Amino acid sequence: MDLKELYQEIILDHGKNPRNLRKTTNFNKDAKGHNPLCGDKVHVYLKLDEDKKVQDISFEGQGCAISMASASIMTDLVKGKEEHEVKEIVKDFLEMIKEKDKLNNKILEENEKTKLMCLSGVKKYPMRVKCATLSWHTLTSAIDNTQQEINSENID
Amino acid sequence: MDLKELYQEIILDHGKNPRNLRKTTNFNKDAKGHNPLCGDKVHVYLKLDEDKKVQDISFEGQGCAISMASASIMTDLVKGKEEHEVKEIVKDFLEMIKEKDKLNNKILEENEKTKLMCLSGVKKYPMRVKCATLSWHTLTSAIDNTQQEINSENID
Amino acid sequence: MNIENIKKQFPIFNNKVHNNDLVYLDSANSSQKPQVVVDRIYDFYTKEFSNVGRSVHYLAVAATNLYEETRSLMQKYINAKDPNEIVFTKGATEAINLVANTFGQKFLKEGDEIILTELEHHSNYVPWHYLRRSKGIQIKFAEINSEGEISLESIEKLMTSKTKMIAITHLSNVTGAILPIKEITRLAHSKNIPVLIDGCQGAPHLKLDMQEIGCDFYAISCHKMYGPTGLGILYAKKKWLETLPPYQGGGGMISEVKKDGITFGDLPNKYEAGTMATAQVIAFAESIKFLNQIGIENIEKHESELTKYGEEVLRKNNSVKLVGSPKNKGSVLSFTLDGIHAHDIATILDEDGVAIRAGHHCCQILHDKLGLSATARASLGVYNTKDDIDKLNESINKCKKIFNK
Amino acid sequence: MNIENIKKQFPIFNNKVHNNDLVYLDSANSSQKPQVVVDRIYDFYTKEFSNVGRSVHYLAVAATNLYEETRSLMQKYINAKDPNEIVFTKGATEAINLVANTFGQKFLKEGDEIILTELEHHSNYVPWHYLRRSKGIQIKFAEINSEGEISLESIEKLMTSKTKMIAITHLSNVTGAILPIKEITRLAHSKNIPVLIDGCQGAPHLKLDMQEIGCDFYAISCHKMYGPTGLGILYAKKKWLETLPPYQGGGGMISEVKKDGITFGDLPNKYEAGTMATAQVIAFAESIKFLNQIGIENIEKHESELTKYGEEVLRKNNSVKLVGSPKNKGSVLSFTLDGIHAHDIATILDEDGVAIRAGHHCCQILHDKLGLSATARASLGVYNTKDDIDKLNESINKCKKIFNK
Ligand SMILES: Cc1ncc(COP(=O)(O)O)c(C=O)c1O
Ligand SMILES: Cc1ncc(COP(=O)(O)O)c(C=O)c1O
Repeated sequence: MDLKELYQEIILDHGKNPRNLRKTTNFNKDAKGHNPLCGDKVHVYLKLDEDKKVQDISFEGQGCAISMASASIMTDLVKGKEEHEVKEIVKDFLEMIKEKDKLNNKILEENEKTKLMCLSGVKKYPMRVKCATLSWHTLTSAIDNTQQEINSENID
Repeated sequence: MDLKELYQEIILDHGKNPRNLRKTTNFNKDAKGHNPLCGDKVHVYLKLDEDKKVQDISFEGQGCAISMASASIMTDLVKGKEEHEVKEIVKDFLEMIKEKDKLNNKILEENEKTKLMCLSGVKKYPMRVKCATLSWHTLTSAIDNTQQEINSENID
Repeated sequence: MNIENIKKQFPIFNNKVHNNDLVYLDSANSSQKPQVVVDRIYDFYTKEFSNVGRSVHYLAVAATNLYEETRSLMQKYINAKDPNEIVFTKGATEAINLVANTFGQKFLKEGDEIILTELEHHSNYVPWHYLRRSKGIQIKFAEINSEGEISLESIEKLMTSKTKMIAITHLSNVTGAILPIKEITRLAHSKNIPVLIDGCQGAPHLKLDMQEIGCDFYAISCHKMYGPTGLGILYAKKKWLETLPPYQGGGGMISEVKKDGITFGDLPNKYEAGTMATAQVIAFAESIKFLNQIGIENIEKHESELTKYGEEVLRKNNSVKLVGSPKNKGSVLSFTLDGIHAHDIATILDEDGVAIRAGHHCCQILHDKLGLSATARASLGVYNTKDDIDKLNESINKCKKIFNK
Repeated sequence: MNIENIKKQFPIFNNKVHNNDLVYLDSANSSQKPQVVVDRIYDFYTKEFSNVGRSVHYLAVAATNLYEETRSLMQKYINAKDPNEIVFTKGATEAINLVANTFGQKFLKEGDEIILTELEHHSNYVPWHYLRRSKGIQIKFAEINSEGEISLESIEKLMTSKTKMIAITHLSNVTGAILPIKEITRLAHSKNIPVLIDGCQGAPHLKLDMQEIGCDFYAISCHKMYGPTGLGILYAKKKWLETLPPYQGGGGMISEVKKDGITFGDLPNKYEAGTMATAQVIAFAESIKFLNQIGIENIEKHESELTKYGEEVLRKNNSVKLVGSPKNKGSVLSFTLDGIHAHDIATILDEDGVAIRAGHHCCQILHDKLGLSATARASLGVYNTKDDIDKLNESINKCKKIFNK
C-alpha cells in the first residue's frame, strides 16, 4: 500500500522529533521558504567555515510530517559537506523526487542514500511533493544568497 | 405564416413612407427614446393647445420597418385627441402588445383600431416587441415631461 | 424528494476513489452537481446554444429568455425586491471586488473605515485591502470570542462616525459560526452604514430572505450551491446599482458610445459587461429548482442534524480537537489532531475515499489568531449522511494508528 | 478529420429551427460547440468534479492537473514562451479590463495617450475610457480607409512621445479586416510602446504565434473558439504579469495575509483570484484538441474560400451592399440591403433558419463613421459550407420580395 511507503517509520520519527530544529548561532547564510497553499514555512540557517564547508545547518518552521522529516533528514545529511557537494546532493535529490529511480551522487554513503530514499514515497502523491522539496529549495536559496523567499507555488 | 402577419402591407407602407416624420415647429413637449441593442432612435414632438388637445405630433428617428411604422401609425391616430385620451390609447396599445387579444379603448374608431392591430403581428417576435413600443413609451415620456430618455432595455 | 436518497441524484457517487466509495466532505470548497444541472448544460449546448441578448434569431431569443428566467428564479429564491437586483458575476470573489471597487471609487476617502471580522475569507479582505493602498482607508477586524463566533457587540465596538461599510461573512467556512447578520444590519443601518454579506457559505445551506435581512449586498458562489463553476451572483439593492459607477467595461453594458464619451446602460446590463457565462446561468436555474424541490428548510434540518452528529462523534474521539464551538453553527467541522498535521490527515483520509480539505482555507487571519498553521475541515452538503461521518471517524482513527497515537 | 463533414461533430445541427435546418451564421458572436467539448463538461461534472488547487484529495489533485494541462495546451497552441503567460479570465472583456486597469494604475498619468482604432469593439474601448475619466489620459482613434481597413500609417500618424499603449483588434468583427498586427507591433516596440491585441475574432480563425507576433497582450474569448461560455484567456508577456499589480483580490492569489498587509502570489495565481471556471477550463482543452485535429491551416483555407464565395454571391445580388472590402479579410460578411433595415432582415432570415446578427455589433464608433445605424452580419465558422451561403442569399431574396424590392 502506498501510504505505508509514504509514512515509513523513519519519516514518522524525523517528523515527530526533527533533528536540527533550532537556529544556528552566528549563521552566515539563511533563506526562507513558504507554501502559500498549506501555510507550511521553513527558515534554513547555514554556517559555512572558511573552506566553505557546512559547519552547522539548522532550520525553523512548521509543517506536515513529510516536510519536517525532509528538512530534518536534509540537515543531518549535508552537515560537514562542502558547499559544492551540498549543491550536488540537492540537485540529485530533486531529480530523484521528480523523475529518477535512485540517487546518483557519489558523496553520500549508501546508508545515507537509503535514508533519503525513504522520502521517495511522496512521488505517488503529487500534491505532497512540494512538502518534501520546500526545505531543499530553500537551502539552495540560502547558499546562492538570492534573498528571495522560496514560494513553493513556483517550483516543481 | 407569421411573417406575413408581421410585415403586412400597411406596415410596409408606413415603414417606407412614415407619416409625420418631421419636427413640429413650436412643439411644447418632446422626448427621446433609444434602443441600445439595435441602435434605433426616436424623438417625439408634441404640440398641445390650451385645452390639452394634440394640435400636432411628429417624430424624427431611424429604425426598422416595425418601429417606423409604429411611430407613423401612432402619430396619425393620436392627432386631435385630448391628452388623457392619448394616455388611454397608449396604455391600451401597450397592453394589447403585451398580453391582450384586442384593443379595448372607446376613443378610436373601429377602422383605426384595425389599423393599430396590424402591429399585433409582432407578438410572435418577442425581440421585436421593443421596436413596436419604443415610440409609444417615448410619447408617454413626452406627455409626462419626465425629461428622461427612454431606454428600451428597461421597458417590457 | 426524499432527503435520504438525495445522493442518488448526484452521478459522481457512482464512481470509486482509490477503490472506495467517495465520501465527499469538501462541499464548503465546492459542491457536487446533481444530474439535472449537468443534463441542462448538455442539452443547452447540444440543442439550444446561442449567445444572449444580442441577436434576434430564434436561438438567441430563446437563450435570452432562459437567461432572464434564472434571474427571476434567483430573485424569488432569495426574496429580492426586483429581478434587476440580481447581477451575474464570475464568482463571489468578483462580486465582492465589484462592490469594493465601485463603492470605493465613489464613496471612500482617506481615513474612512471599513469593518471586517477575523473570520473573513481572503476574498472578503483582499478587495478592501486594495482600497487601503489606493485610498488610505482603515480596515478594522471584529474579534472572535473563544467559541469562534462574532457577536453583535464585537462589531458595535468598532463602529465610529468614519465607518463606511461593514463587510462580513454569513457563515464562517472554518468555525461554522453563523453571524447575526440581521441584527448587525439593523445596527449598521441605524447609523447609515451599508452592509455587505459574504454569503458563499450561507447561500447553499440557509434560508435567504434579502428583504428580511435588509443587507445592501450579498455575494454568492453558484458552484457551492450545486451549480456550475464560473458563476457567482451579486445581490445588491437597486439604489446601489443605480448609484454606483459601472465596474468592467465592454459590450452589452453601454447605452451610447461616441469617440469622446460613453453613456452606460441601465440595470441589469450596467454590471454585465461582455459575453456572460450563458450556459452556466441557464443551468443554474436547475440548481435553484433542485433546492426548491427538496426545500431549504429540509436541507437546513438535515444538515444541522448531521453537523450535531459530527460534533458528537468527533468530540468522543480523543485527540480530535474541534475548531470553534459556536452555538449557531453551519455545516462545517474543522478540527486538528494532536501531533498530526492537517495535510497528513487529508492524505491518509483520501486513501479511504474520504475527501476533506487541509490548510488555512483562505482564512490566514483566523488561523494566526488561533495559533494554528493549518486545520483539517470536513464540510457537509445535502448529499451527506451519518454514514459519511462514521467513515470520517474511522479514517481519523487510521491516521492515529499510522502515527502511533 | 475531413472538413466537409465537420458539421456532424456539432450536435446542434441535428435540430430544426422553425422546421428548417439551422444555417448558423453568427459565429463571430459565439460559436457552436463540438460534441467532444460538451461530453468533456458532462464527464467532468459526473465523474471527476472537484475544485482545483486547494485540496489534496484525489479528485482535487486530478482536477488541478487537468486545469494546468489546458494552460500548457494553450501555451503551445499560441506558441507562448511560458505556460504562466496564460491567464484564465471570465472572457475577453475581462482580459482587456484586467490590462487597462492594472497598466493604468501603474503606468498612466494625465496627458498620456492610448491609440485605438475606429474598428474597435466596445470591449476594447470602454475599459480605456475609464482611464480617460479617472486619470485624464487621451484616446486617439486610428481611422479606417475606404475599404474598412486600418493601415500601419494610420497608426504611425498618431504616435507621439506620449503614446503609452496601442490597443487594436486582430480581425474586425464588422468589416472583417485583418490588421497588420505584426508590423504594428514592430513599429510600436521601436518606440517602446506596448501593444494589446483584441484577438476575439483572430483566435478562432487564424494561426497564432505569440512569439512571432511579439505583442505584449492578446485577449481571447473561448466561447468563440468552440469552447464553453464564461471563459476567456489573457496572454501576456511574463515581464508584464510580473510587473503589473494584481487585478481582482481573493482566495488563491495571495502569498501571506496579515491584518496589516498582504503579499501576493506569483504567476499564474496572482491573476486568478477566487474559484475559477474549473469545468470550463478543463473542457476547453477539448476545443484546442479539436482545432489541432483539423489543423488551423485547413480552417483558414476553408473559411477564406467560403468568405470569398460569400463575397461573390452577395456582390452579384443587386441591392446588397457589403460593408468594407479589405484585401486581407476574415470570415465576416456584413451588409446592408437598400431600404430594408437590418433587424427586419434578421427576422425574415430567421424564419428560414438562417441565424445572423443585426445591429451595431458593439461597434458604434465604426457605424457612426460609416453613417449606418445598423448592419446585418453573417459570420462564418468551421462548420459552414457553400450551401449555407446559398441559403443566406435565397433568404435575402425573400426579404427583397416581402419588401417589394
Ligand atoms: C472584436 C471583439 N472584441 C471583444 C469582444 C468581447 O468578447 P467577450 O464578449 O467574449 O468578452 C468581442 C465579442 O463579443 C469581439 O467580437
Ligand atoms: C466564505 C467564503 N467567501 C468567499 C469565497 C470565494 O468564493 P469564490 O471562490 O467562489 O469566488 C469562499 C469560497 O472559496 C468562501 O468560502
